[in-house]
Order: sequence, then structure tokens, then C-alpha cells
Amino acid sequence: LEEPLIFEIGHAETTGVDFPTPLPGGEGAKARLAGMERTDPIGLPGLSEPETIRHYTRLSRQNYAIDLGLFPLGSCTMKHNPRLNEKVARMPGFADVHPLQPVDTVRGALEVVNELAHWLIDLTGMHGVAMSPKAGAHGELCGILCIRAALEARGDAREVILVPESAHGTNPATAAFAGYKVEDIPATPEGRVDLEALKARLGPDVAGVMITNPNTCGLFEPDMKAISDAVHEAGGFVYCDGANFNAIVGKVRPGDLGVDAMHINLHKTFSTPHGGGGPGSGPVVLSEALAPYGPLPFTARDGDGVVHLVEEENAAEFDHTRAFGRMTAFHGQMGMFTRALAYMLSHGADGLKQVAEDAVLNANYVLRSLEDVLDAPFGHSGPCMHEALFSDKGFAEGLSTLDLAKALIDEGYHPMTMYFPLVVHGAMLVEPTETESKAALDQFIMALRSVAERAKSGDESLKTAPHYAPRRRLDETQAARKPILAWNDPDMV
Amino acid sequence: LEEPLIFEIGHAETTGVDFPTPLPGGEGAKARLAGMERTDPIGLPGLSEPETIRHYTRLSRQNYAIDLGLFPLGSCTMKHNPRLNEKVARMPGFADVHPLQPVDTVRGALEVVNELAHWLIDLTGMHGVAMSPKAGAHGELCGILCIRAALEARGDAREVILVPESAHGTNPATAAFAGYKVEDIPATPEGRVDLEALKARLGPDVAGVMITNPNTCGLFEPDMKAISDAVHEAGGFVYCDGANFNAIVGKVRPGDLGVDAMHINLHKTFSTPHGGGGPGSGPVVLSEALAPYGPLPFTARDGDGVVHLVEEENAAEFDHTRAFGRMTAFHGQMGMFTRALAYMLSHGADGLKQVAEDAVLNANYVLRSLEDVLDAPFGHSGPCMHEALFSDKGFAEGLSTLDLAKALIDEGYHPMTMYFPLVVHGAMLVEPTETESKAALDQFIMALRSVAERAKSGDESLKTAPHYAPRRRLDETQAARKPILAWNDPDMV
Amino acid sequence: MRYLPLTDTDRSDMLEKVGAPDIDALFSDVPEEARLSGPIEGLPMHASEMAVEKHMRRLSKKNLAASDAAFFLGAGAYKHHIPASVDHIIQRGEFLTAYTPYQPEIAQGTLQMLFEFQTQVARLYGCAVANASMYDGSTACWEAVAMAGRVARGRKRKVVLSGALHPHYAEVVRTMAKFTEDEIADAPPSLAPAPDDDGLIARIDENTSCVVVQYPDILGRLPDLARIAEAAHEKGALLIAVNTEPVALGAIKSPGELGADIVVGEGQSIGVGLQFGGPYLGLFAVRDPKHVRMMPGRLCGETVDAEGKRGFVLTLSTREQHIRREKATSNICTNSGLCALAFSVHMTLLGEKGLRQMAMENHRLACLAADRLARVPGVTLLNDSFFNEFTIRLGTDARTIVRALADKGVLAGVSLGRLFPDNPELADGLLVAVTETTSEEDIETLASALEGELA
Amino acid sequence: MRYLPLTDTDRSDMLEKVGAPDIDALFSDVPEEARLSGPIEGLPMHASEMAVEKHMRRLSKKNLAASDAAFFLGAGAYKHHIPASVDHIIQRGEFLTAYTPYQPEIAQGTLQMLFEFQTQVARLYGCAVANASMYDGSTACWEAVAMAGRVARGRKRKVVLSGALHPHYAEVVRTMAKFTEDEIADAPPSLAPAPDDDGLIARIDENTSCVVVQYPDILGRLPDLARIAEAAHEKGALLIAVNTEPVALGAIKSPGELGADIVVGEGQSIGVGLQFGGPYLGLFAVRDPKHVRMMPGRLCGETVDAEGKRGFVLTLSTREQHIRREKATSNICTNSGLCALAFSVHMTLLGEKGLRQMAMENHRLACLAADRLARVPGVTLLNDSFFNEFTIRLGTDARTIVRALADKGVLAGVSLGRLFPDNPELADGLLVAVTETTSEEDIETLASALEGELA
Repeated sequence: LEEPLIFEIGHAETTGVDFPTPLPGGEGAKARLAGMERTDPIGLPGLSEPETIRHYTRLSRQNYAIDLGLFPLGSCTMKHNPRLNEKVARMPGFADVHPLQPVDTVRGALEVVNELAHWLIDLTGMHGVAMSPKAGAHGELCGILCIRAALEARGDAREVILVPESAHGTNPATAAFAGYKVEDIPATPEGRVDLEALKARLGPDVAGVMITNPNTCGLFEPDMKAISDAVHEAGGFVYCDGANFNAIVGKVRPGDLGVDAMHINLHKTFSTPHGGGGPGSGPVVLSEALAPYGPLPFTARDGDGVVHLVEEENAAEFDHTRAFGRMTAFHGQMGMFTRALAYMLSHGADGLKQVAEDAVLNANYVLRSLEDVLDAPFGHSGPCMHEALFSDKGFAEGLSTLDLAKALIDEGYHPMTMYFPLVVHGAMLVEPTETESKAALDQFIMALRSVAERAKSGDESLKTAPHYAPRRRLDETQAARKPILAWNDPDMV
Repeated sequence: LEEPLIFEIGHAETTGVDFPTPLPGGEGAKARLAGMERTDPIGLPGLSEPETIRHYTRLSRQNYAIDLGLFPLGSCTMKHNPRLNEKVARMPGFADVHPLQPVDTVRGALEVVNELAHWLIDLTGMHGVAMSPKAGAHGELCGILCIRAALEARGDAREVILVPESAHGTNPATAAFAGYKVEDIPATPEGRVDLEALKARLGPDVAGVMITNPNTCGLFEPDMKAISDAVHEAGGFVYCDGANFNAIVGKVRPGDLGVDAMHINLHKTFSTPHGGGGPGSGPVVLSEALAPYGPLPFTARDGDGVVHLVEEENAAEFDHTRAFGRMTAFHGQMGMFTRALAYMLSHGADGLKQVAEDAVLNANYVLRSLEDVLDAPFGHSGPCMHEALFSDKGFAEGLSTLDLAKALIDEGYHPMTMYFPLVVHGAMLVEPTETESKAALDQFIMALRSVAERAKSGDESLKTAPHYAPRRRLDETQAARKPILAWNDPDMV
Repeated sequence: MRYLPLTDTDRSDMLEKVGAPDIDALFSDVPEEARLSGPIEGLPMHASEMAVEKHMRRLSKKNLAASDAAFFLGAGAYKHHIPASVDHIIQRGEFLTAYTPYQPEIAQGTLQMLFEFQTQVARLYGCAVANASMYDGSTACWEAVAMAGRVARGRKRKVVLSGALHPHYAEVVRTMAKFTEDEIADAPPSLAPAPDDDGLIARIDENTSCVVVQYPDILGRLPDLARIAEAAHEKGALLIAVNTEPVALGAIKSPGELGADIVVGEGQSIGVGLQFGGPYLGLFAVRDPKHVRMMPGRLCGETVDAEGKRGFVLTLSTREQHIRREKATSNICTNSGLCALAFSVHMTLLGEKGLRQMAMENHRLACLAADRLARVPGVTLLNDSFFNEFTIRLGTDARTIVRALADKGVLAGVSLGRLFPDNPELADGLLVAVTETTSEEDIETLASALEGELA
Repeated sequence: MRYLPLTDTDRSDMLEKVGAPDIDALFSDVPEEARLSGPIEGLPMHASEMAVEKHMRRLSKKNLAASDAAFFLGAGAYKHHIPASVDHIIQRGEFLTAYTPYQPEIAQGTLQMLFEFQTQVARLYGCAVANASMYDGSTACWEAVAMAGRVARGRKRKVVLSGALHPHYAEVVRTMAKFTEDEIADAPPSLAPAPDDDGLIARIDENTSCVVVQYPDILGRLPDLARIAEAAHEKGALLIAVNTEPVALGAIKSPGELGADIVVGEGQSIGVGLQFGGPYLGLFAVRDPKHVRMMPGRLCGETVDAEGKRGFVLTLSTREQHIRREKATSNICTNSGLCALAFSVHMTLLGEKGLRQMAMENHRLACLAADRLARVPGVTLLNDSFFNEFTIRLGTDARTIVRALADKGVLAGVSLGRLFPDNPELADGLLVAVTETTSEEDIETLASALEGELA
């Protein structure tokens, strides 16, 4: 059964919410709307509660999700989302408090923020943390703005940010958004940042570098400390993209490698649900050099152990007058903080270390189980971190990474990350995460092996895959050429 | 992907629950298990939390459910289950209280039971209610035991219960379980109880009758009052099966028709979820004659408005020494009471009347929309109540009600009730309920019309339906002949 | 009305289609004098979700939730920690709003779950076959007694109950037996450190269809099931073992292993929660597969579909009421499906390792509590043996003490006076249950409160 | 470790397969001196679900939940009743644990929902096209300013902010503008009964890329958007309307209808809840379809699949960072997906009828509250016009009063002193929000408490 749109089944006069009949007349009923009363129809269809539940339940069943199977998206870290965290986030003292309540009525909430901040600082070996960024990309912007503020504070305007060509698209976009010119750093044939090329480019115009470590080829940058030292020596700062922190949490602290700022995607490393595209949360840990520039608001514990909210009003009391400003209206993603903290407390320091170890073990297991049928361009470089990178080398003429990925859907799996990183042709980046069992990996490996063999032997049916999904391949070109971005009643067209 | 059994993927050493490592030694650790320590393996596989969520999520998707579509099961009343009720049932003051807590610590819970009891009494026009029965059939037993206790109290042992041939199987089973002989009452060609035949059979050996009204043919018994009067005159009692109360709630009160006892399936009329087979809840409303014999425990409000729990200990204080005993360990299905009460408060007296009206309107709409393609044996008797009855008359040779029902699965619907009531050949009993929209009914009618036409034209593909369900027809004969009722490790066989 | 999708336009269109002038025309079979013209008087009109939620929350807050107190109640219902994922699963619409799986092609989710559940229960109980669940422990107990009567083909009419069977369970059996005319042989319980197995065995005779023994018993003690089984079998009677705390079976031998023929019990501890007494989960299993066709309740079995794929169906339904009517083995026509799911999910999360750890943690804390409470002046510990629940004697009516402590936010346990109101000699007994949710601070709170009250 | 499925046996089997002697061999790229040998010090070890839940519950209880108080806070975040079915839907694993719908064949659930959401938002705002959501209202506001700069192709560098724009929103714009070098023209708000539309219009000039006006404004007043739009368009500037209370748009004309070019706002009121400030839901729409390709954020569009069936995809991604990198319209790479779902479900339940009823109920109660509070000695009502939030003046520092009332369990509103710490002349203002969750008793409680405090 195809599920119609709410606009096709709902009615303006139907509602799934009952309101008391308003008292007619009465002193309070006088409208004070300055003559702006909305008179024309809005065009919002309503459904009764049974119809609503059914509509969304049916829609949901057209989605793939972690709860249904392995999600091998490299660099996206789709891991299990514990249900305890959902329960915790809904406790009334967290879910039902207003951001502007008097601080004495929200001390417990502030303690959550502060406790989480300290976990993040301890796990990364950094000095401070900006909690308010709303997502990873927002955190990147926050980190870059800290760098910019620190440079301006010393009267040292610089205009270039260096970004490796393997970086996530958000890195250059962020740097540009913050007003920087972006320049590429090349990669070595082993998939690492070319240290010498980087050193050669450093100079008084370079504000900093944005490095992803582990990088998007799934490899740890062994020269990280040398990179940091060189950048610092040249007067710049080191931004580390924390997207892949899951691979190293508890095993190595970015602060020990000279990083100045790093955002942490709470959903990747600390299991807040992805939700079909958000909401995210991107706290940014900061080195001693950058911490004074972190944005408002944030939390701080005083000598008596009381946690305070530091805002414009009281920044001076907390010696934080150099804050570069404010990134968002309120205090950040509380609903994600409670989940992430519950996750950290559940795992503890020992469990988080195990997370990294199992994530890396699972990825290497996938790499070594498939390198005989799929080309692993950096397989010879040694172990990978939490994701295994393959290329389309050896595929039959006319078959692409996309075809293989779509065929994987018919095997019951979400495709892996495709065509990223850009440095590898037809890249396929597979990240199983630590929450997959060996049995689940073995089944996935078998499926991927089978489609890989079909891709190499030239099985043309791959080109029309998927065949068993709720939809066949969708016409994305038409969607972009003649965009239909809202429903229009066909009877009215 | 086929979902394996937990025994095929789990391990004895895997667990999805963490416990603190027990303190070694210590005064408390001495085992006082009388030498009964369990030593042999139990054979219980464990799964980690991610594996558990995935196993049950995948399993769930092999089910049909109200949340996915219309559920036309006659007499089973599969209606929408409001989510507010789920939330209410989980409030800590209801979900997290022990049945034996001191009554001063559970007054609110007792008020729920008492408030619900009063709704049930008012809606049925009865005198009292036994709240503890755990399900409809348990309630039937409770009602029959009340009748037996009342007869014994007046020294009048009677041994026969009369049951119409169209009755639910639970009716004769219950009467037999309570030690009665069961005799049939015939039906008229119009699908009603044969009043004259009933009167003829009444006598000093008849303890009572068990009538379903509206009956299982979907018709209201217009002679109900006359039946009650005749039974009472003969010294017996009238038990009414309340399974179909949904059709008449708010429109007529069984107490006004002379009923002495009636169970109410909370899930049918008052929307507690069916849960794939339970738990149910079957409070029994009682007439003035039977109320003194109702079982313990129950609740009662005193003159000061305080609600008490009446148990063995204090039955005398509440003038209830004639209770026939106790049907269950505690006080009934609290988790269902909270849901049902929330539902009643939501609908109110006006909404419940509308429930009955819409349920009956929907059923008549289905009846009249399909009687040209499906034989409606009592269609000429006038309007039906909340369910429409059809027969297999006119099907092509070799095709049965079962075939039509299984073909309906391929159209995206759960089959209707089949081969019940027994008084109609190849019966199909369709109950849409009041929570279906006209659009949903129209779509269902179209689907049923199409399979009915195929059944009449002799489409052989019906015999192997369903074709698009998670399973084809299952071999029930083999299941019963060589029962496999637990998993045995094939490696151990 | 948020749950009713029909609009007024729909209603008049549909009335026209069915040829009725108004809605009351469809109720013409209801005698006019009985037909109600307006909403029933004395009841409120419809209310918004917000208003209903507020009302129910107000009632909820008038109760003391177990988690808000130092909590020690047991006696057949135990407070355990239930993982959040259990509730997540049982709220999946596909489980919550599904019907009884009579159409197996579109109910494999529920059916496979039941098959797994039956296997888990059978293994926990040391039995061959378990059914798909009953209403609760007390009704399962009665069904076991009725089944024993069927096994004896009505030739044995005596049912021997242990005096230390949960008094509510015994009362349910007595209530039902009044109508089946079985003779109930029971004995008052006595406050002894160990159960009176000898006295029980002495009451078994050739006319006995079954012996019903609770394990651990209502006072927390462990009877010698193996010895009782032997004695029962010698007289041709079945041993029915009743267990109200399944967690115990992670630490002590299963009743099946010790010779019980039918094992029944309450499954509430695993996955279900307190809920003021219901819905709970009746467990029912038989040791000998030859007794399967005498069992009450639903059974799920493995089979294959038309393509040979493994699948599951409800089976042996010729025992059941919808087929056999008055000749059915029971009138039961539901199981406790969603509670069985909760049990099965929780048990799957636990696994053997988790269940054993949970049991040992319960026992460890119970030992700690027993020793601590025994040091309170005026308190004596009754039990020689126990798992997570034991009896202490206070030397004064425990009901009074329980009520006094409740006023201080301490839910101290279940007084034997409440359970056995007709036995004044038990009145100074207090049943104390301890689980993994009990903290050492809770134990200290109870001990201090008792010290204060008994001083 | 309950979230980690690998057993120790699995681990050693797998290490063997990958040819590593131990797990540390897989971390050989990490310089040995930086590699940590054991768990990080100073952090606790793993804990049971029960222990974590207890800890978090303890922290939760240290807060005063809005539902446990007479509650009147607004200023960009509103407490509304959210139907229970909204939370049920967003907890479906298929929505909760799905990824961004880049693989449309297996993400039609999320995609169709987003298409419906976009349409709902566009209609609510009176616009042609809405995107699939942003982080929150304040960042959406900044994105709108940045977009206006793109529309002006960098040729206009002045951004005119209304003084009655939420100060946190203004601060976000100011923070970001520091780096884009836009000139921000704003003005302090004044405690006048109506917004200073004239003053705002006077600040618009030929170099102005956009004018940002909140509607209703931070003090609850209704600016004359149509007039401002006309003035802006005359100078070639775009009007950006900011709405922080979508419920208002059930009662008052949409910004698009009144001529706003970009409409942004906070969607939290519908479906999302308070959550101490996040996650919230940024709404973003444009009136003129020709501006679509300048928009930031994700867009979902309709198309067909290879069989011609209707389907939905993320589209126009050439605007986005993962394709365009440093040339993207924004660096944003998420939307607030699950919050958008919550919004869309709640809006579907409401429908036009429900939204209008909800709006009128909010307004009715707000009128009632305004009139009641105006009768408190010492209190003056500022607003000529308002929807569900208005400003009262207390004649004394409102911050002190708010804190004093909080101690009595009354959350009286947001003091202007907290919002505008640098403007002492606003310090006696208190912003009071009233919604359908406010009872008449709550209003009376606040009025009496104020009477007591101001006496």
C-alpha cells in the first residue's frame, strides 16, 4: 500500500487535538491583535489521532535504521542508541525546564552540562570546552572563530586556513564562512597528510590548519604531533575535526598531540541518536591558548562546588570577558547532553577505551575479510582505524561504486559511504562500529563479498538495483531541474 | 533477511545487563540456599542490548497491527489505542506501587479503581462491579460463580446453563468449568435467540442463561427484556456476554434490560491495547441481586469520601461477608484500569455515545457497500450493529471463506473473523470499529470487493494466498501432529 | 473528538448510503423505552488530552512510588530494575496493537517471540514444555490443580496444599474448588525456621491428585522439593511447584530438576514491574511431554509454510474453548501476551550470565539485610534458608509497625497479619524482600527505623 | 559491557584473522608516548543501567520542572501541551535511529515527512518554499542575514536590526557579522506600548541588504510588518521576519502574506518542548521561489523512481557543503530532523482547526492574565497589542522579584534585566507568557504572589 500525503487525506476541519470550547465573550476574550487577525485559510490539513499514528507508522517502515541492521557508513559512525538515554532525556527535570529559569531552579541541569564538559575535557586532554554549538559543523565554526579571535587579540590578522584534500566538506565551508581563504594540503600515497608540503606552506598568513584525525582514509596521522609543532611554530593554530574520535577515545588524547580546538559530534562517539538527520550537538574542546575566547554561555563550578551559568551578565565575574560572542540563543543541546552523559557514565573510562578497541578491531576484521575481493588502496599501510577504505578498481566496465552500493540495499543493508574521501577513485568507506557482533559482521561481509564479485564479473542487474526496496532508483536530476519543494493541490493547478 | 531465534545467535556468556561485581567474601556473601545451588547450565542465551533491540524490532515487523491498518475482526473490536493511555499507565504512582503497600500510601491508585468502577456501573445501569477478573473469560467465570453463589445462598441448587448456539466458545467452557451442564438455545432464521424455545426450556433446573447482546450475528436482541423477565420468573439469572458492548455504550444500559451480570472486555470497548493476545481485563458488573456475592478484593468509598480496599480482613466492615471468594492474588489489572479510565475521561459521556454511533454507522456502511457482491444472510433483517455478517454463498466451487480471507492479506489487510458464528455457513464477520475514517473504509471495501469477485469467479490463485506476506500458508496439521513447542539445539539432537 | 475520524459530512454521506434518515434509525432494534436520548447523566463530557493527563497525574501523585521510598515489599510481587529497552520494545505498535496471532502469515513476530518465551520458561523451570502464559501466578496455580484433576481422570479428589503457599493463591484454589467439589487439605503455616515438609508428606494419600508446594515458600524458606516429589509420586500424586520469584531460579535448582510435575509461577519479576498487582504474568510448564495435551492455555509450535520455510503457529488448539467449547481444558482465551514479551526481552538481555549475577546480587544483599536486621534489638530472624526474602519476628503486631514506618517513607515489608488475618499467632511476623534495587543505605534506613519503632 | 556485543572469544578469533598479536598492534600508528596504557584517570569505571539512571534522576530532581510550578516563561521558548502520540512516533526506531536520507530508496519515510514538513512550514509562514529545518531560531536568523548578503551579491553591507529583536538572536547576528564584516545597525529597545516602526524604517538606506524584524516582537507587541516591508522594498532591501512563537500564526496574519521576503523562526512550540534550550527547531522559508537556490540547509523535493512511482529526494544539494565545499551557501550539514518530525506530527494532529483553536485559547488566557495582572497595585501593562506574551512594568528591578517568586514555586516570567543586562532602563520590565497549559488558578497564583511581593 502506498502512503498518501497528509494533504491528500487530511481536512482543515479535522483535528486530533481537543480544546475546551472557549467561553463566549467575557472580559478576557477581547482580541488585542492590532487588527492582524488571520482570516484566509492557512491550508494545514488535520488528521484524527488514529489516522496520524497510522500515517507515521507506515512511513517509518520505509526507512532503514540502526535498529534494523548494520549501517556501514564510514565517518558517520552509526552505532547503537541505548534506550536508557532516551528515558533519561525525558526526565521532567531535564525535558521540562525553560532555559531562562532562575539558575537556582536549574542547578541539576547545569550540573549535567558541567559534568559532561569535564568528561569531554578529560577524554581529550584539553583545557576548556564550548558547550553551545548545535552540531558538528557549528562546532567547527566555533573553533575557527576562537582561532580568529585569538589571532585578532594579538593583532595578528591572518587570512588562510589549510585543509587537506581528504577533508569533510564542512571544513572548507566553515573556514570560508568565517571569512578565510581555503588552501588544500596534498596527501601522500599512503593516505596521510604530506608533512613536508604542509611545512613548506606555513607562514605568517596561515591562521591554522584543519586536520581530521583519524583521517577520512581511516588512518591515524602518525605525524600529528610534528604537524602541530610546525603550525604552532609558524604562529598558527591546529583545528582537529573530531568526527572520527570514536576510533581513539580512551586510547589517545588529542590534547597530547598539540590540538588547539576540536569539535565532538556527540552522536558519533557518544551515541545520541541520528534521528534521520539531526539534531546534532557539537561541543568544542579548546586548548589553554584558545579557551579564553570561547563563546557564551557556558557553565563553571565555583570553589564551593556550585555550578553557575556564565552569560553576558556575569562573564566578568568568571574572568571571561574575551568571549568572541554567542553562537546560539540558549545553552546548547541539553537533550543531547543528558543522553551523552548517560552513555559516558554507562561505559566509564574502561568501557570507552573498549569502544575504541572494538570499533578498530571490527573495521580491521572487515578490511582483512574483504581485501581479496575489493581493492584496499591503503591496505598495505598497516592496520586501519575504525573504518575500512576500498576502491572500485577491478570492477567490470560500466559498473560503479554506486551500482555496488545500491545492490547492497537488496541484500538488506544500507550502503557504505561512497565517493568519499575524494582522494580515492570510487571510494567506499565502511565503518561497522563497535556495536556490531561478529555474527552481524560475518553476514555483512558475505553480502558485500557477493555484490563485489558481481561487480567484478560485470553483472548488469546491478545497474538497476535496488529491486526489492520501497523505491527503485529515484530521478535526482529531475528533482533538481524542476524542483517541487512543497505540495500543491493538483485540483488547484 | 530471516530472523534467527535467540537460541541461534545468543550465548550463555553474553549479557545485555551489567551488574556490579559482587564484593568477594564479606559477611553478607554467605549463601543460605540450603544446599540447593543451581549448578547445571540453564540454557538461557543472552544478547547485548544492540542485538536485542534489533532482534525484536525485526520480529515486530512481521506482525500486522492496528497501527498499520484496518483490523476487521468481528467481535474482537480492534480499535485505535490512544498513546495518552500508555503514558498514564506508566506514571510512577501507578506503575511503581506494590499491591500490598499500606493503603494510606496508595489512595490515588484506589481512587482510580473506584472511579473506573463507577463509570462502569453508570454506563451499564448496574448495581456493583467486581474489578479483579483478569480477562473477559475470567470475568465470565466470575459472573457465573456469582450466580451459583446466589442460588446456593437461597438453597436452590440448579444444574443447567442455557447458551445460544451462536455464543462465543468461552460461554459454554465457562459454564462447564463452573460445574454446570450446558444446553443450547436455537436461533431464529433472523439470527436472534428463539424466545419461545427458550421459554419452553426454562424450569427449576435452569440456573441461568448466557446471552450475547448485541449477538454474534451483529444484531441487537430486541426481545432482551422479555428474555430477562422470563428467566427471572423461572428463578434463574441472566448473564450477558459484554464482548459487543462497544456497539451500544451510551445508547442503552444492560441493567435496564434485566441483565444480572456482564463482563466488560476493557480492550474492546475501552481501548486498552490487545498486545498480541493480552493481557486483558474483565470487570463484571452485577445487579442488586448478585452484587453481595462478588469476589474480594474490591474498593469502596466511605461517607467521608475516602476510598478503601476491601479484602478478607475488613469485608465485614463493608457488609460484604457473602463474597464467594477470590479470583486472583491481587486487585486486578491496574495497568488496564488506568488506560481505560483515561479513555473514558477523554471521551466523556457524549463521546462514548458517539463511539457506539460511529461504530454502528461504519458497520452498516460496510454492509450496504458490499451486499451486492457478498451474501449477507441477515441483511434483510434491518440494520446491523457494529459488525456486518456475510456468508460464502455464491463462491465458486472449491473456494472457501479461508481462501478469501488469506487473499485479503495480499491486499494489505488482516482477515475478518471467519467461520464464526457457527450458525452461518462460511461466516465472515466484519467489524471496522469507530476509529476508521471513511477513506479507510472505502479503501477496505474496494479490496474486499475485489477478492469477493475473484472468489465468485473461481480465481484459483486464492487457494495459495497469501503470496506477499512474510510467510505463505503454514502447515498447522504438522504442527499439531508432531508438536515442537520448544527449541532444541539441533547439534544436541 | 480526537479518536474519531468521521467528520459530520462523512456521517451524513454514509447515512444516505445506508438509507437511514438518522443515526437512531440504526438502533431501531433497541426498544425505544430503553434507548437513551442523550449522554448518560452524572458523567462528565469529553475532555482534552491535557486535562485528562492532569487529572491522572494528580491521582498518581497521591501514591508513594516504590522508587521514592526505602522499599522492602515482596510476597509474590518484587521490585526489580527493568532495562529501558524492554519498555521500548513493548511499545512498538506492531507488538502493542497486534491481535492474537491466529493468522500466522502476518503474525510471525508475536509467534516467534512466544516460541522463544516458551523455551526460556521451560528451561528456567527445568521442564519440557511451557505454555504461552496465563493471567498470573495465582490463576496458573489453580489451572495446575484443575489439570492434575484431569490427569487423575477425576478419580482422585484431594488436593494437598502446603501451609506455606501464598495465602491468596490458596484462597483462589479454595474458591474454585468449591465449585469443582475437590477436597482441599491444607494446614496453617507455622513460624518455624524451616518448612514443615514432614507434615505435608503425611497428608498425601492415595486419593490425592496433587500436592502444591511453593518454592521458595511464602516465608522465604526453601522446602526439600525432591523429597516431597518422591513422596507424592509414591502415592500416584503429581507435585505442583509454585514459584513467585523467578529470579531465585538463577541461584537455586529448578523445580523440574527436583521432580516437580507441573511448575507454575508468577513471572512479574522479569520485565513486568509492580503495577499495583496487575497485569502480571502466569507461567505454566510441565516436566513430562506426555502431559502436554492436558495443559491449559495457548501453545505456540514450530512448523513450515507452503514454501518449506520455518514458521510458527498456535497449535493443539483442540484443547481450547474456541474449538472445544464446554469440553475445553480451560475457559481461558487470552494469554498475558505483552507481559510475556516483556519477560522474554528482559530474559534475553540477561541471558544465563546476567540472570545468575542478578540472582547472586539479590541473595548477597538479602544476606546483608538479614544479618543487619537481626542485630536490631527485639528482632529475630526466622529463616534457616532463604533467597531474597525472609521473615523476621518483631515481638509485636507487625501491621502497626508497617503503618508507622510508612508514615516515615519506609515501606518495611509485608506483615504476616495482612496476609493471614485469621492467624493471630503469625501477627508479629514481617516478610522482608531485598533485590538488586535495594541499596545498603536502604537497609540501614530500615534497620534504624525499626530500632526507633521497637525501642 | 551491555552495549558491546563482542565476546572475549570473538576478540581473539578476530585478532587472529587480522594478524595482530594484540589489540594495541592495531594502534601502532599512534605514537607510543601518546598512547594511553590504561583507562583515563580521574573518570569513573563502567556502571549498571540502574546506577546511571539513579544518578541522572537525582540530578533531574534538583530542577524545578515547569509543570510543577505556576509557569510564565517565554522569550523564545514556550511551554505547550504536546500530545503523547508525538513522542511515540519520534521514538520509533525507524525514525530515531535512521541516518540522513541520502539513500532515498530506503529513506522514503524520513523524506516524505520532510516534504510534508516543508509544506506545512511554508503555508504557516505564507511562503513558497521552506527548507528541511535548521538548528534553531537564532541560527536560522543569522543564516537569513547571510542569505540576504548573497542576494545582494555583497554589494550591500548594512543589516538593520529591530531593537525589539530577541537580544540573543541579535547577539548571534552581531557575533557572526564580526567575521563577515557586515555593518549592523541596531537600536536599543524602548519600553513603549507599540514597536518603533518609524525609527526602524528611518534606518533603512540604499546600502541595506536586509531588515530584521521580530513578529510578535521580544516584548510581545505586533509591529506593522506590511508597512516595514514596503519601506524595505523601496530601498531594495529584503525584509526578514523572525517569529519565535509559531502558535501565534494560528491567530495573526503570516509574515509572507504581509510581504516578508525571508521568514525564519523557532519551531519549538509545536511538538518539541522546553528541554532547557535545546535541541530546538529552526524554521526557514522564502516567499519568492526565485530565491530558492540561495537558501541554506537541506531541501527535500518530489520526483519519480525508475518505475515512475512518486518519491522524494534531498535536492539542490549543489548549494551544500558536501558538494560545494568552500562555495556552499552555508556550512550546515545537519537539520533538526527529529524535531522537524515532532513538529510535523503535532501540526498534523492539530490541523488548521486545532491550530486556530490553540491560538485562540492562548490569546484568551493571555488577555485574562494581562487584565488580572494590570489590577495588581504597582503593575502596569505595557502592550497595546500582544498574542500570548506581554510586558508588565513593576516599578522595581524585575530580576529580584523573579528570584523571590521562584523561591515560592512561581516561575513568574523572564525579566528584561536578564535579557538586556546592559540596559538598566529596562530593568523593571517583566515578560509574561501564557499558553493553553496555564490555568486560571496559575494566573491567580501569580497575581497574588506579585501582590505580596510588591506590597
